[in-house]
Amino acid sequence: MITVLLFSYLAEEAGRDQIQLQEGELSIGELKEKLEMEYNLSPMDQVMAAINQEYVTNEEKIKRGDIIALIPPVSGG
Amino acid sequence: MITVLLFSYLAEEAGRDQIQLQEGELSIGELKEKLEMEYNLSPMDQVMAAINQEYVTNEEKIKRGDIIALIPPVSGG
Amino acid sequence: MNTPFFRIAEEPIQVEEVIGLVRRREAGAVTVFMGTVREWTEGVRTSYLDYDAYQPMAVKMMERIGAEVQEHWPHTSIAMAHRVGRVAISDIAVVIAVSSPHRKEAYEANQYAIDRIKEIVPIWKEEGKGDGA
Amino acid sequence: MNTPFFRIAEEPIQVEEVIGLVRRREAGAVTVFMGTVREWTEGVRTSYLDYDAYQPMAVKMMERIGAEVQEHWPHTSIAMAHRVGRVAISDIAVVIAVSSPHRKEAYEANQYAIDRIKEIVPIWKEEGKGDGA
Repeated sequence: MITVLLFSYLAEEAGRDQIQLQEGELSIGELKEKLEMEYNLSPMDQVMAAINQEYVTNEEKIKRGDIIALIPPVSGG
Repeated sequence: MITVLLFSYLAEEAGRDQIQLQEGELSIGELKEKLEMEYNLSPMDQVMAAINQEYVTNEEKIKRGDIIALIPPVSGG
Repeated sequence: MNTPFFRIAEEPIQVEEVIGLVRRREAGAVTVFMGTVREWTEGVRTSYLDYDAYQPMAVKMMERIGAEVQEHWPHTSIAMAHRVGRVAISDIAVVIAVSSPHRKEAYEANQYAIDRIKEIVPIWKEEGKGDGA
Repeated sequence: MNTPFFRIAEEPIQVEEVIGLVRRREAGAVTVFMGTVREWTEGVRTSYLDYDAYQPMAVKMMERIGAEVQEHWPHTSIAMAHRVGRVAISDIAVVIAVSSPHRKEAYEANQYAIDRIKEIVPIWKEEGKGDGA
């Protein structure tokens, strides 16, 4: 199982801030596409991703137990 | 009469922080030379001067009643 | 997960406290940046901002920025705090304090830190459209 | 001769007070510079510094720097205070606070102000060679 955390407008669009998924062997890019479709989310070209609190690229493979964060452009400061 | 204010090492060298002079019609450059000699002060090439709290050049003429400040390189901040 | 030096704050940030963390006898210069909530931006009025963070990662990224600063400017010391929750006009969203033997490094490191915060620290603001009540 | 915004201080400077002078609803950024007395400079130990000023002119020159800042960065607000008298290690000799809608100007104006203070404000420091008592 993997956990996906959603923030900012992604959480609003999905209507939830956390999603659990059974499948593994997905890349970050594949995960984004899957969620865009299933939850009708805005295109995630500008959305960064982190696995276990480290930024990763779209090519990174997700492993079982990973916590994925989908991070829209940040606007702190 | 003019008043000359001395600061920092100039005051130490002169042994006083204020000098009254009777003569007028001096330029700042002439005043510096005069005081260097009379009080045996270090050469004042790096010393700035102000008349009535405004910086002036060595060419500036001093008028009666002026307050002159001889300002060694500043070191505030 | 918070450390005193890299902190997500649920309550108003005390600037003096953040400054106090970097004061030391070797320092001749301290620079402080405070990001405050601005009322007007290009003719649009803000009532307040709500800041949300992915907190553990936000702290981790602030620590990373601290490490980057240490690497580029080895003689500096840095602390930062970022608010989450509702922040009113004029109130402080972020504070960065840097101390250094000399002032040039203190300015540079401070400016670098806020630029990096705006790039990599997972915090989002949402405009308050109401009256802030 | 002192004004709240451009001040020679005989007593310890309260940073929060100087910052308070420039806080306003239009500001999104506040930068603060604090010059503190450093214990070691190139291997030489300082016990304290004595600052002396030509006070009325020092205030006048600080006001001039404020006017220069207003001219170069019209949307900023600035305040500064400089200590005179004996200042101990780590204590504050000078504080400059600048607020601005955006951070770039706040950094630039602040750095400009301290550079100019070190050029034109008639203040001199003398190294304390004793034990500061």
